[in-house]
Amino acid sequence: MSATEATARTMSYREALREAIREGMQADERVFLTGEDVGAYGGSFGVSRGLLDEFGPERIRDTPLSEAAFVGAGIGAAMGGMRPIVEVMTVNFSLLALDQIVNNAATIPHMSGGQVQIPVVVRMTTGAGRQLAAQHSHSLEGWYAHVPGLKVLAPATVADARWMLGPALADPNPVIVFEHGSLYNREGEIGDTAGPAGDITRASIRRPGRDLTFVAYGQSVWTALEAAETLASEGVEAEVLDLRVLRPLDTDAVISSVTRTHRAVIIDEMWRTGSLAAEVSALITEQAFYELDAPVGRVCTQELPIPYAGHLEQAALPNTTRVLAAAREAVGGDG
Amino acid sequence: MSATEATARTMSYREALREAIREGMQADERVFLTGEDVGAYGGSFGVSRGLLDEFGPERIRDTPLSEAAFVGAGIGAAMGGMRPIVEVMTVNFSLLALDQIVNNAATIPHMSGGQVQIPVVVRMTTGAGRQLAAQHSHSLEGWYAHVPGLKVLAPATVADARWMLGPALADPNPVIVFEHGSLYNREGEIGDTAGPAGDITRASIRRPGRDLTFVAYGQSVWTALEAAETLASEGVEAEVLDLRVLRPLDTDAVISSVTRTHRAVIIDEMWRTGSLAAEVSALITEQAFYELDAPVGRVCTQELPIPYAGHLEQAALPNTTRVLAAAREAVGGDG
Amino acid sequence: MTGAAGTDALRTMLLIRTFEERCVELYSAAKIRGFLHLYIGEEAVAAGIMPALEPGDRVVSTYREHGHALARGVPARSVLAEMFGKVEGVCRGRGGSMHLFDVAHRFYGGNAIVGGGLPIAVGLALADRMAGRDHVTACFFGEGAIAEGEFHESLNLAALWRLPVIFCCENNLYAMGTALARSESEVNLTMKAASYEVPAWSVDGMDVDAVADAARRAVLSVRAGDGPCFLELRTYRFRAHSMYDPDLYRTREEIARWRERDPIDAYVQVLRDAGTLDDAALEALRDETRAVVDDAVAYAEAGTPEPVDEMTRFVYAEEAAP
Amino acid sequence: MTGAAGTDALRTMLLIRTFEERCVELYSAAKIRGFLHLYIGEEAVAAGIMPALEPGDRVVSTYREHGHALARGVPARSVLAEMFGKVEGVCRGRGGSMHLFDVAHRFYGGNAIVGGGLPIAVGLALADRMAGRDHVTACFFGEGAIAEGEFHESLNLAALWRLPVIFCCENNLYAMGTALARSESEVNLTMKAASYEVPAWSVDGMDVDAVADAARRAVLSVRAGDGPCFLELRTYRFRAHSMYDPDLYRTREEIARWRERDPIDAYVQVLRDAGTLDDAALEALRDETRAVVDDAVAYAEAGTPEPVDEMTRFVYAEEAAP
Ligand SMILES: Cc1ncc(C[n+]2csc(CCOP(=O)(O)OP(=O)(O)O)c2C)c(N)n1
Ligand SMILES: Cc1ncc(C[n+]2csc(CCOP(=O)(O)OP(=O)(O)O)c2C)c(N)n1
Ligand SMILES: [Mg+2]
Ligand SMILES: [Mg+2]
Repeated sequence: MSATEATARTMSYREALREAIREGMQADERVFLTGEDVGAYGGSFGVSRGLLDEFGPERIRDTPLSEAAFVGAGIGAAMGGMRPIVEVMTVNFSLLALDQIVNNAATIPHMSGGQVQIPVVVRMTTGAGRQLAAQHSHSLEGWYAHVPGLKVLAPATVADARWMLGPALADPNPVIVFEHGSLYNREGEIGDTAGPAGDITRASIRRPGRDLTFVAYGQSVWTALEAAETLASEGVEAEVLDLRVLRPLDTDAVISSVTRTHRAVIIDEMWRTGSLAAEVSALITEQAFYELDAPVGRVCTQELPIPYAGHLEQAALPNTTRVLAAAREAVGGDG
Repeated sequence: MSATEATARTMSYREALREAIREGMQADERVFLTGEDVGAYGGSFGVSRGLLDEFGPERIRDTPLSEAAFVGAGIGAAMGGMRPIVEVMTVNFSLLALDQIVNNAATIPHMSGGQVQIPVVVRMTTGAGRQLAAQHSHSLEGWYAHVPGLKVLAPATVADARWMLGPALADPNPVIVFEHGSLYNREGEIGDTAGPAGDITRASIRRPGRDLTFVAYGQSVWTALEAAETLASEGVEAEVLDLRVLRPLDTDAVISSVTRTHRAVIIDEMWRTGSLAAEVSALITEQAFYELDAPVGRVCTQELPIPYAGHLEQAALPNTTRVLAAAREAVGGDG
Repeated sequence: MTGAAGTDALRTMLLIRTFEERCVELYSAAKIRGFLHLYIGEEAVAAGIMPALEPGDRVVSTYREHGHALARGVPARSVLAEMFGKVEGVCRGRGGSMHLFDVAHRFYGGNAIVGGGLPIAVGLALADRMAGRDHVTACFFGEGAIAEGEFHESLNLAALWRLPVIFCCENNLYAMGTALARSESEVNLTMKAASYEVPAWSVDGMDVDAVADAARRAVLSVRAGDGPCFLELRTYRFRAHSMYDPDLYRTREEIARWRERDPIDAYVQVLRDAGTLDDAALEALRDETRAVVDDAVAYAEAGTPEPVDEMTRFVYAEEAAP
Repeated sequence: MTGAAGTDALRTMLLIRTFEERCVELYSAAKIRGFLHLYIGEEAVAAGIMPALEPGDRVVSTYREHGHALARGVPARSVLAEMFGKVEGVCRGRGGSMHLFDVAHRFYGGNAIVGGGLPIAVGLALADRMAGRDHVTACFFGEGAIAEGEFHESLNLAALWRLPVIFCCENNLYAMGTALARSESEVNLTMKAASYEVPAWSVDGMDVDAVADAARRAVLSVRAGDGPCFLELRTYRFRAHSMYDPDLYRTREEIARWRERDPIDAYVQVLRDAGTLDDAALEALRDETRAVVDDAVAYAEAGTPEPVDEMTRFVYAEEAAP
């Protein structure tokens, strides 16, 4: 990493995404960006600002409000040899395109007996925390991670935002990328080469520890790191495992961490019932049951539509207080 | 139950549903049935055959192919005081209506601060097993069970098909009912009163046992019962717990069974990653960890779009062979 | 409109304008959070449509709905308390700016999914029709929603079943940064309605009298059982799409040109010309609306946050539906 | 069509008819399973459209697509082997009747979600346009699909972007049991296209020459870059919707009336009248198509089931896309 560090630059998650898109477009003329307001408006979260001027309206292609059609068109364009990056403003609206993603993108490669490849990248904002109320605050990553045929990424760091897109574009499969809405302004350092951030198969240990494993992804990684700091001051060393790739899950990384720490708490902004955390918990039980010194804990969003009022929203989300409580229970709860 | 048994009648699951709909419509003129081909065609799976003649086209209301609009209209009609039963032909097409169900039906009662109730019942066929290929074979019950604000039912028996609809219609919340496509022709006995089949809050033990708990729902209940028979001949007594209600889950029933048997295998036709089975496994770990003598097992659909070819489809689904293997592992695997 | 009706319409527009201008300040002061979509410039639409409705009629709206709510009679205090996230808000602080529900005023949201309210409106109208009630449902949405499948499915369903829905399309020329011509291949929106045999009128949405006339006609036809109507209300939003929008996609000149057609200024002139408004009366109206907004702010400020342990109330209904 | 083209069209129609009549037998014999949707009665559409396409052009279809596949040149053996669930099938038995893919013939399915293929077609056309290729994409769907939002979103997108798509609407008057008038408030389907400024022709789909003419015109216009076209092909399915359909929703008389317009009988007459077909030639064609179908059956019968442990192949691509 030394060479990389030498030229490390600081930028925001938003800028990192933009640079990644720009790089992808420069490298391969089959790459284009499409979605609502990616062009003239600059992207609803500002990710693509400036790209219209740079690449023109054919390749920075604004769409009408038609999630099913433009996601489906991205899928079709990928079948036709292009490398589309489709931006769906938020996961909430992606429900309108789910038919295309689940019934077409995920099935056709297999259903056609391998004749068709669908190298499309679908990016979307996910998550709550900004008082946008119930219809703008879903976290449905686990639904996408449920579907064979899809790959699902969740960059949590600026470096991942910068470097995961390249391999996603190179991947011959449909790749769904979740960008948590609270991350766009986060600043971070990136190297001038991809390094481990350019891998889209593996989870990453963001903080090593021996007493407990926090499994998290997206924004929750930062919640976990914050909780880990507090725990460290209490003498408990929590490992923070950032899943990064939600499908296929890097099960080995989870199991190997838990096999070392013997305790796990999963942090996930989905509602608890049927969360991605449930899957991770089930996997740990299946593959590391005899290693566990305590039940696997989950800290998820409480079971309600996310309320607008800030104090209610914060209480509903997996905040540090709740994470710490779960961690202390896991650590205190020797079997 | 003795009075009930005296007048028990045999009918098919399909007929049981039809009788339940008829009863609901007779009892309350606000009840109506709507969806694609529920009228002139008789229902794509024949459930509503004859009802058009009986109730007329206002109350047996055919719709165009517009899943979003007619499910949304059902939601709106419920807000307006009606008691709609909306039939979505299959869960696969329900993806087109998911925006309405998740963003409207599930959020508005809470988001309106309790001003609005949405007493709609949405019925849909689910599951694979009939060589209908990938786009007609999804099992996405767990997705609906993930969503706060919804109630989710999965009648597995003819009696449940007959008696769960009444309480679903009486429920002031949106209720989603999953009918597995392989069940329509199943024959069974029903009493002339609802009995326990008229409850929509609790799971039901379909076969008591002491050595192992099979947790299942829908068609998988029958797979579990079949496997339990085989196991019995080997001296292993498996309990078969039919979840019946997928949201809110009857956690107590699961935990109390596992607390008695100390072993659990969950059977679920969803793909394994992110299945409803994952949630049940996580719950057991959380609430009965110290009762477990073996890791919780899962038998789910393998991770691929369901293939058309019969032998491949059967191999992909949670068949008896795979269930037995998991059960034997659980029973053999004392910790 | 003449006489009191004219004054009422002006009062409504002034209230919306004053209310929202205050919202901008309150947003800067972080009293209001989340997304805030202003209706400023479009007031004549809400103020023109609502008087045509009866108390039993229903309204379905979008995330840009302060104007609709206020014009429908939802109290400014309850709206603002909602935007403050207080339990005194119409939705107990659960909904915020984008989700104003007030069933007492037959106001059914506040929907933040573009096009998402249309099927609901169809359903409400269906309920009224099946129950033999002669209510109509007015459903608001922007021209951007026309590209969404849910728009088409809803129009077809309402027309096929001859339901009493007035589809009120607020054509403010932009969907966020997307100009109409970049979202629709056919920009004559009444053609969309025609393709469902739904009668449609295109109306100057900056002229409250024109809107009111069209609304009356539409309500009459719809209430008579002739099936749905489609109104295109040509208007313009003077502000950015939301507080996050840098507004880079339209020219200052264009905005200035439309501001010259400010619906409030225009209507003040109309009423003056008709001799039904003088300086004193206008000042009194301004004072009155300012007082209403002042009161709303005080009320919202004094409101209480919902206790956290009440948070999950109403996820499921607390009692059986009536 | 004249000369060889006419004979080819007849041959195509005969092949489809013979193939599907055999499918019915094979379904009864449980050789074919799942859903089976027959094209019988609608052959003139596929046989009329396909000759207008070049080898590089693309086709997107529905679950009722045997006719489209065969007319496009997908070998009957590979189609039938697919329906037998054999590895020799176009999709190695993974797709079955509803999902015939054959990329060599630019045949992109076989989509069993009504309306689900339309966005894909738009995307394929977009790819061709962006890559500077002058291919066109023909997209088939039934009149029932017009009520789906995906239809409208796709038409708008294709028109807005002037993409080379020919939207081929097979109006067989029913969507399962739902007659057009009960699914569309406006039954003149070309009005739908008009609302997107898409040129539309309504064509007698029982007359293969009429279809071929319209197809040629459409391909010409679309290939020239004039944006999409919409063809309404008025036809009728002689059989039930699928093998499960009790066909209760239409009268025997209606079916009989349409059968009198059998596109094959009609075209035989046309060719006879033109002097390009005699009894012997017809018999030879019948023998030829029967032989093709016999061969297909033998091939499918002799095919091999995919080994179970190969089942998950192609869930993810085995190698990087080219
Ligand atoms: C389905 C969906 N897609 C995208 C968005 C994001 N979004 C919110 S408002 C808006 C523009 C809507 O424009 P229009 O319908 O014209 O209404 P206006 O805001 O102009 O009143 C967009 C794209 C959304 N809320 N819902
Ligand atoms: C989205 C969706 N809804 C419902 C169905 C079930 N279904 C299959 S075919 C069909 C009728 C379609 O009619 P049409 O589009 O006219 O085509 P046709 O079958 O007449 O060729 C229906 C309702 C489906 N496959 N997809
Ligand atoms: Mg607009
Ligand atoms: Mg049809």
